[in-house]
Amino acid sequence: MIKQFFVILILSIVGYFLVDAFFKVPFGEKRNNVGNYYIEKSPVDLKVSNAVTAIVVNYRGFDTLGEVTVLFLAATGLGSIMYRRKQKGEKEARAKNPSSRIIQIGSQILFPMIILLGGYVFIHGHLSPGGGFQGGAIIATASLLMLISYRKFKINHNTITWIESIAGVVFASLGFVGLVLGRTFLENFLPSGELNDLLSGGIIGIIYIAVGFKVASELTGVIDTVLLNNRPEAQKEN
Amino acid sequence: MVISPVHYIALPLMAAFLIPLFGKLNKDLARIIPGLVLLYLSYISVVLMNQIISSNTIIVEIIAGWRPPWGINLVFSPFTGFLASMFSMLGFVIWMYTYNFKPEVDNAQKQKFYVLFMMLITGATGIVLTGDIFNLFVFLEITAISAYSLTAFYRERDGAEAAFKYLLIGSFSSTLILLAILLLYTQVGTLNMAEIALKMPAVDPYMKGVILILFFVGFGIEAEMFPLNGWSPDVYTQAPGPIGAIFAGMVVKAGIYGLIRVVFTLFDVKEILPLLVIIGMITMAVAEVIALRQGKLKRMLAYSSIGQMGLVVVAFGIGTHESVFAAIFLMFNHAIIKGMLFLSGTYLVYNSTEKTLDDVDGIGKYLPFTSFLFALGSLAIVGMPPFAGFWSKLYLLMAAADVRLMAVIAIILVVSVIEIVYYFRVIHRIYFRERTSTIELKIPSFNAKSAMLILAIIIVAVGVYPDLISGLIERATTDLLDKQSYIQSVLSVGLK
Amino acid sequence: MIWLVIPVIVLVIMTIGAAVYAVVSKNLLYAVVSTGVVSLGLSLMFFILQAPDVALTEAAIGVALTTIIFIITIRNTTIKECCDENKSKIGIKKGETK
Amino acid sequence: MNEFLTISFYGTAIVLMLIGLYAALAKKNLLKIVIGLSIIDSGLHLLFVAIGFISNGTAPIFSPEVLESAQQMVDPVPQALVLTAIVIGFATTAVALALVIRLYKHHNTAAIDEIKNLKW
Repeated sequence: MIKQFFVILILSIVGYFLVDAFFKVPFGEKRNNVGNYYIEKSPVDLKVSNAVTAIVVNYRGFDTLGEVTVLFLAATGLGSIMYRRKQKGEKEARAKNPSSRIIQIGSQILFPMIILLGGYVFIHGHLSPGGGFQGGAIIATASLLMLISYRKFKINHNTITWIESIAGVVFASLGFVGLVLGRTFLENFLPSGELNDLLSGGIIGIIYIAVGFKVASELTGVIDTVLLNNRPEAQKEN
Repeated sequence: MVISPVHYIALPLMAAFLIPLFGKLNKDLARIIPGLVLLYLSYISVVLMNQIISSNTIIVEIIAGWRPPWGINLVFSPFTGFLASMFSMLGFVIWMYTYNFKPEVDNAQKQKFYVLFMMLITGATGIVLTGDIFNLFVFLEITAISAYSLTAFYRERDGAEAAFKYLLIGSFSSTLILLAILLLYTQVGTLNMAEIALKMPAVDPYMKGVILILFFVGFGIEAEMFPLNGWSPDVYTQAPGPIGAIFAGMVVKAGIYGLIRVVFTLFDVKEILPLLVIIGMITMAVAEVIALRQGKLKRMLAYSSIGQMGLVVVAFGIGTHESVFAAIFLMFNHAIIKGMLFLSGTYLVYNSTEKTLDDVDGIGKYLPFTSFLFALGSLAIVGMPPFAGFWSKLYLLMAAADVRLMAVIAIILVVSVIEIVYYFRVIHRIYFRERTSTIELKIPSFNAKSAMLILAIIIVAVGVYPDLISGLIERATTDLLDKQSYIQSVLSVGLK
Repeated sequence: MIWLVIPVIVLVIMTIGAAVYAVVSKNLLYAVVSTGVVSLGLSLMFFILQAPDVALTEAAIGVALTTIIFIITIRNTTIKECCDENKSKIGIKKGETK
Repeated sequence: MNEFLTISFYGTAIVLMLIGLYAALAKKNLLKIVIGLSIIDSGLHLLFVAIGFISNGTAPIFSPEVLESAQQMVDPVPQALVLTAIVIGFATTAVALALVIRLYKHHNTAAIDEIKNLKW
């Protein structure tokens, strides 16, 4: 009872202050802030049409490096939390029941298309909405689809580790090349090209592709870890 | 390649991405690489600290070629540089300690442990070095995610429970900080800390208050302030021993840094300082009294750690030059002393499952070296004269006496007596009781011994000759309190 | 702008309703799917708020991946919020050895 | 019109955060708590994007036709921050769920009342 009271008390205090503070912030009005600078400068300096991409990958690229690391750490941490020694004679865990044929064929057709979509999204990240994170997540969805529909579909952890590491190293090395060629870490050292051109934006495109591969492999790894490490015990319970 | 502060972040990240690959080549490489990285970072700490101290400047490093406030920047000033150097060097010592710790852990797990271990240190370093408030949040999350995973590292303990508790409260903390960042952005339109500080006087006082409270609670959770510190004793107890040392030495310090940076640099609200003193005193008093009642070694150390953090916050809250000096000195001392206590205490209760104080009865005869260092650390942390802890407490008491805060002095003295009681109780058990438990003892490996010895030597050296470090701390204090020069040097960087 | 009124109202009701249902529902699977619906509503709101990048991310990560991990977790733990009964509707038994 | 949008977006965001907070504080089931955290995150993300919105604004993407319309673009910074926040939120959720699974395996229950080896 006391706990309920406390919860309601906390909720009302937090709610009151949130409403009070945020409704003082005008909605839908133009404000004077750094965002204006980015909008004006990103098509001129970087030749990138998508201002959000310009911010995420270049102006605040360091955040993105950190963000990719967070995902990497989540994948690593998940592996460590769910770690189980393989017992002798233990078979590779599989889905309990095979999916219906419709789902199998459907996912067979969808799989390459989703991969293609994901690739398109992250390659065109600097031109249109989307980018490494979105594209990577879409690709991870594709492998998820295969995991669900095929018993025998197995994700090769070796490959995932390689893709993940190489993509991460490419991102960080581009930063170091910037440090050597330019003056600062992650500096855009390639020519910017033309606005709305696929090869515009200098290193932005390359970084987003690396991010795409990294995010895709990490998310796939996360799902695979959660899915695989639990099947045997789940079966035991039934 | 020129040595620059970005190495503190970028090199460990690169190494973390490479460890899974190198781990395939040779299983020992995964353990060696973090040590090499931390050794290199310790080296560049020396070089960079020398550079800024001798030339009397602040290094502001631009990232991605956009000068502040448009890009992210790293600030290596005497204060942040001092903390970053401390983290790297302490990190290297703890790495030495972990090298042969628990050899029975599987290789795949060891590899993950070292990735998370290195990123925990990098996250804490990033929090300290960054000059951008959202970037600080990202590093906070890097620290947090590694910390959650490391807390749950051992399957045989209740790590998952402690980690879940930590995660729950850590998410609240990051939500509050994110809300504060958002409100701040609507008010000042920038995320660069120097420009925020510059524009702060124009902000509506009500909004200022709301933002400050959000930051205060958010970072207060990370800094283990009362009453939001219920998670930390469990985390210290359940995490692997060396990780406890990292939590006490770095993660909490990074939380305190966030709190202090927000209060001292971002905001111009002096009214918050008495609140810091009050919260710090309550934290200290409550934690030390609870520590007195603990029957488990690591829990006792954890509560003692919370108490010491309260002391640090009190010292910052007094707000004079002398007290801030004492506060930074306390942070340094606490990092090395509590680090050593965790490292040696871990071996005292190595094979015990419950890790109660009964397990250390009479252990002085069997593990003479470790017990001696533990006793030395205990003496140092309660503030006995020939050790490092003495000076920081003395400076704090003198600073408090200067501003006539007699209540603060009284509470600090009472709390010190409590500390003496419970630490001496442990020493008494170690040396003057007969060993009753039958648990097999673990002799520390050579590198663990040398790691502890290094910290012990620093403790004694600083205790005998405090001028070793006080010059640096003096510069750090001046730097922290000089807000104008911080703003000036960050915002003028890159201008021709 | 006026054409926005109806979709916004629908989205607001859908999002908040799904969130409330996610909290009150006794069946965790329904709760998780409702959380997915919250993300979906949010993703559409992001489109209205002229944030296509965020909408894409929320759709891919919030709607698809988060929901999937939640469902996998439920599959490996339990489907009911509370543990009074021994049987659930979906037929996963658990905890009889308590 | 503007007031309507203000109330709907800010309101939804804050209500979502409060619902999530309620779930995280009052619910006894580990999964419900994680769901609560995830809903809090959602509300926060909506708040971010709503803050950056400009009435009659366009998405911050240039195409040859709208090159001149920079004045009418919504603020891209909160959007960029939200991208980061979403990914970080996902990472936290994934770790939380892994912990839930481990706790469940260990205690064979997902109710926090029964998981009390450490003092809550």
